[in-house]
Amino acid sequence: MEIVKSALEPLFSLIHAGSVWAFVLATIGAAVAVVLSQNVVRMAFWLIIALGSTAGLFFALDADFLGAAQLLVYVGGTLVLLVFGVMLTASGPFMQMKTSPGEGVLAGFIGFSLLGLLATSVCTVAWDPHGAVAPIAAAGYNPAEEGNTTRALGMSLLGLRPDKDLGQENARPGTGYLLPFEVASVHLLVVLVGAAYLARAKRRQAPPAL
Amino acid sequence: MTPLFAAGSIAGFLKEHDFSDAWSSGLAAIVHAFLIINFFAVAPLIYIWLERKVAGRIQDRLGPTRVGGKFGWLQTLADGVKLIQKEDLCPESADSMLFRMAPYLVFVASFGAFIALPWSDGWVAQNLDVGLFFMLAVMSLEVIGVILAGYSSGSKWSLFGGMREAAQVVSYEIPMAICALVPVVVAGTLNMVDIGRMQAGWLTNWLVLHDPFTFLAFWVYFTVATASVKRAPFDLAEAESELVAGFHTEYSGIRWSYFFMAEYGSMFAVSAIATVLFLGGWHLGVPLLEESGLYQTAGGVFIAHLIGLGVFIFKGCALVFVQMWVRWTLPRLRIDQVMTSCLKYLLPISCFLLLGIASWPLAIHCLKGRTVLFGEPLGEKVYRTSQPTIRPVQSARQPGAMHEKKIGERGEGSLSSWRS
Amino acid sequence: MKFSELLSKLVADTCDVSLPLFGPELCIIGAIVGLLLVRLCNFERVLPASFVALAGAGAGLGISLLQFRQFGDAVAEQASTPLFTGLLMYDPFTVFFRVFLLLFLLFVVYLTILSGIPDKEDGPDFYVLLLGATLGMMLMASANHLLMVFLAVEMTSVPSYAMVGFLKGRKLSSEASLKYVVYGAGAAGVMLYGISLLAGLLGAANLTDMAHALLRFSEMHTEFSDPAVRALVLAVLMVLVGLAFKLSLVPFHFWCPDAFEGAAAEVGGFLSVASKAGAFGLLVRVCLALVGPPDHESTSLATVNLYLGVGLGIIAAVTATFGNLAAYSQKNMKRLLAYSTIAHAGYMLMAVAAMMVVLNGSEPPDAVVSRAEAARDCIEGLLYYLVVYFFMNLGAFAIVALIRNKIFSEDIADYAGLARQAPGLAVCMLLCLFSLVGLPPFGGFFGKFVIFASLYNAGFYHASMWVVLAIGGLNTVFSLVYYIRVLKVMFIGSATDDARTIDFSMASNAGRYVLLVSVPVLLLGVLVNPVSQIARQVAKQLF
Amino acid sequence: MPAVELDVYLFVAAVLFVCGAVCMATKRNAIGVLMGVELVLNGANLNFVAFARYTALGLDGQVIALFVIVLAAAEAAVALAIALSFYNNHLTIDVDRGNELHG
Repeated sequence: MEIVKSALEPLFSLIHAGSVWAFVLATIGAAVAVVLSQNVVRMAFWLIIALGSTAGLFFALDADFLGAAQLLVYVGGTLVLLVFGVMLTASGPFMQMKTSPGEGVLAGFIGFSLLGLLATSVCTVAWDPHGAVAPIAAAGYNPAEEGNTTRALGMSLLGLRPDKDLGQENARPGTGYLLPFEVASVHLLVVLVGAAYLARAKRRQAPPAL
Repeated sequence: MTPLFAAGSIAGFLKEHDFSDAWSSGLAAIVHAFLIINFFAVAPLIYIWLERKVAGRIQDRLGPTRVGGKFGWLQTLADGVKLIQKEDLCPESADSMLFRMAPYLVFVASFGAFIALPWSDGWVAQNLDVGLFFMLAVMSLEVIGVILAGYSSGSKWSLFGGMREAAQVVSYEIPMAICALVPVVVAGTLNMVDIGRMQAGWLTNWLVLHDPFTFLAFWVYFTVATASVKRAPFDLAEAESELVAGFHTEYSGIRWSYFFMAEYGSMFAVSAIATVLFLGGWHLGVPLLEESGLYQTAGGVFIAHLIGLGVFIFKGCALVFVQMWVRWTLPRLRIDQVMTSCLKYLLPISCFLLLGIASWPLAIHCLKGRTVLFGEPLGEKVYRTSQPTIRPVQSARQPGAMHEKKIGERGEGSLSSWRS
Repeated sequence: MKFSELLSKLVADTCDVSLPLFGPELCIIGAIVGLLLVRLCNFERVLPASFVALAGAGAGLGISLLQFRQFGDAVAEQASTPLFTGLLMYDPFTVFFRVFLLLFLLFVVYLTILSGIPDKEDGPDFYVLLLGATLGMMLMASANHLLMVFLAVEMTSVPSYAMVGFLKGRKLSSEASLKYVVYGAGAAGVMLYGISLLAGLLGAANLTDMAHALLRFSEMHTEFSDPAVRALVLAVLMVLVGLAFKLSLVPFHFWCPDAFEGAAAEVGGFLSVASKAGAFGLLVRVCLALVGPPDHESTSLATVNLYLGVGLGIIAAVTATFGNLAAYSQKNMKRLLAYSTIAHAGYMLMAVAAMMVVLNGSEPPDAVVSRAEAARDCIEGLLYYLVVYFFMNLGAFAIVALIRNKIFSEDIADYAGLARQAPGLAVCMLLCLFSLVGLPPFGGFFGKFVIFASLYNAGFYHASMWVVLAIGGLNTVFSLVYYIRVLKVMFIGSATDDARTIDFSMASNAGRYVLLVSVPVLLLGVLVNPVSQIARQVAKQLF
Repeated sequence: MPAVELDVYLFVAAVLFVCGAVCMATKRNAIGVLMGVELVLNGANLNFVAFARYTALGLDGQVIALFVIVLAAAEAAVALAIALSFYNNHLTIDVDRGNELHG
């Protein structure tokens, strides 16, 4: 029994850590594929994969609610809209877009240098000193490690921050997000009106040339 | 804490016996994946047979009778074998990469929803805190596969069918999510296991009988869910008897069968959600098991859960049966009627139900002086969980802190067990 | 603190403190909902959409004027109140921008009634977008949290995209809005990425907390070879890219001429003034957060900020020069005004650059005024210029819109002989254009004068400001030429025979409106004190 | 296989950002450009969520990410409506084909 256990250990640790790595690689690969695709619908397909695996990364980062929101709103909503947009504006079947080689090389060069810049600055920061100021995991409110942030998220959208304030005597209460929640709804309303106006069929001819 | 026949509990069980983290969670994941994929593969076989039988009986004929004995048990299996043998065709004018990928997308989306589905008390692959939201989210991805299938076939019938279907499914998602929120407001959690546990005991604890709004929400939810899995009478986009088969016109062989497996999988998934949200989940409706003392021993608990599993699957299948019954009874709606009934009727109704369920406690409060008729009010529940005495304070982000947690603690079955 | 205490604290904070002070925005929101209800209930014939919009803007303006008066009475201690648990900052600066934007909204709505660009049918849609964008701008000027920064920028931009494309049957309009949305969405994305890095590096999203965190950060990381510092600089640059796009600063200006030419003149006027004003309010807030909390001593932070100030100065100089040079060859009046908008954004940015330099440079030994005093001058100059810009630019765009309604053209060449046919209109245009140049005795002159004076003072802190000042002065001369060209066509040129004639009476509503907008341009140049007093008072509370 | 830590997430976010930026720069199709924008926004979101998990930013990061998802949806809706309106006028959504505005 012990022998079997030790023999299979690497395999299982691979599964264990590998699931997150799989999402990491899928995200990167699909993002690159979006850039390289020449067909808009294929771009959309790779974008779906990229954003879907980003949702997987959200799950791995203990942001369960966000992961689900990403899947529902982003992948299931926004991207469907994009694909609809592609189909409504397609001027021919399987529309192709050609990028001239020179342009591609230039874009690739600039992209790699930008990535290099970001990788050497952002990704090499020694983050620990800042992380030392850990958020107060208030009593009973599950800290982010447990993946249970849904209730805390909901409370913060109501303007309450029990995760910060509970059991603490803060002079200034933690930032609640009641205002953006309400204001964003007004924004969505305005935007919907605008989008509906623009997408509606023309009701009459354009005014005579200006 | 009862032992859970789930990833979390398997992992916990193994950890108790000196298995490493990687071992326990990896093995648990494999066991679960195996169980679910088998259910997912076998259920459609039965459903397709059932559908034929139901159709036959409703139309006053016998349905399949030959393959596999008197009732034609093996009819679907024979069909499956036929489909697997068929050539995997890809039309010349199709975008072959997308054409080949689309069925997998649909299949994965439908299959993924089962991750968060509780089969019995705690028998769930991933006890996600946002279980219901996750299921709805994953099932909403199916539509992308449908659009891509329609587009990439390179045929205008497929494209029309795909677009219609996508418009329909995207629209029906909204009232479906809102209706699903109605019992969530009552329960105060998105966790499917918790919602299920709330309905233990007598039939009156089932959320469908909780108040008038949940009662109405159940019917609306079921209607909308039928539409969102593209079943008749809302299946004009692929009405095989009038139009060509919609987005999967060009598909054949095994890829075509993926679409069908996904369709039947989704049928069961939405029915199962309805079961958990409204119909008491795995509970019998009479506290027989609780009274019988089955929960006193570990083995008894297992048997109780096994009975729960049976009850759950029975309820889910019963709802699927209703969907079939409706299909062979009602005539199809026109596509514009499909859209109008969603946007002009079902959506406002579901919004009204959500508003109603939100103000219901207020009304009760005015009449009876408390916010719920029975049980514990949500606000108090939140307040209780936020009391420092209930749970020990977790020391903030100590590496490895979560592995030292006691087995069976809530949230332990969540994704965190295979993290880090 | 217990849960119930938290809850009661939240209710008290929201209902007793925040909501009353949030009144003007609530009026706008009410008007938006009112517009939709009016359409839903088919009251449009009884209650035109424009009236609802006017009422909302008017009510908001009334409340914010009252708030402004309270500041005049009150003592300085309670100058700034964080609203909604610190998401917004309520101080004279906020209220100044609320008054400014709502007054401008009133003017624009009235202009659209006069020129009739959204017809009755489309009215509700147009005003909903207009009010939504104004709401975003008001939030921009009061944002005190990174989320609010992004939300406000989006709330301003997205309705603006739709407004630019509002004349949807026209090719130009849809092209303009497509370009605007594509570049705008890109800039917003880059800005958001910068915001995410900033929030992560500092571990805080509230601008006030950020200022403190930045101080701690600068103590921990001093060398530029430290990746954290590089990341921070990158993040700040990315945030500034987003703001620079909203301000149409070079090199993020290219959308501006296209968008203005394609959009209706009314929309162009709205975007050129209101969206700039909101963005400048936000820029000042972000810059002040970057400076760190008041009364601190941190040389490394100051050095970085000083360079930021100098960089802003350079961008300002380049922007002003580019805008003025590119305006030369324009044939379309709206396009010309777009380039002029770019140039003016450059002038106003100079004030912000001067502020950054003053706050972070080493204090000269023989300083006449204190550091805070000098910074106050900069903000005062910015605010004064904004007020003048309000009238002169709105005047120019309004006249373009009114002329378009008569001759169906916006080409400069078609303005020939305007002075003979409609002398009043031409004179008003002359007032606005001269003020845009910055000739005395118009408001534009004094606005520029204040900004240049603050630049001169900033030169003592860092000599580069003097260079910026010189370029700014030169630009004034450049700009004279192309504005004069327009006037020359209007006053000296003669109309071709087939040109449409204009009958425009100054006694009509439109005539009175034009007078109402252009006369303040003159007044602001002559009677400087009232407005400059207000600007000074507002600026005083910031430092 | 090592555990995935903050720097890996940040790198993935950086890749998303760069891919999005390159996409915006090279694609001619307006909807292609918008897809680039979505990638950039997702890079930023991944940053926020990763920071929420590993740094003092905490829950605020998740809330901001949630709002960004919503705002991105709103932006996409308007952008597509505009693209549709452009297509109705020009019968193409090639950004370079819109060339009547110049000077």
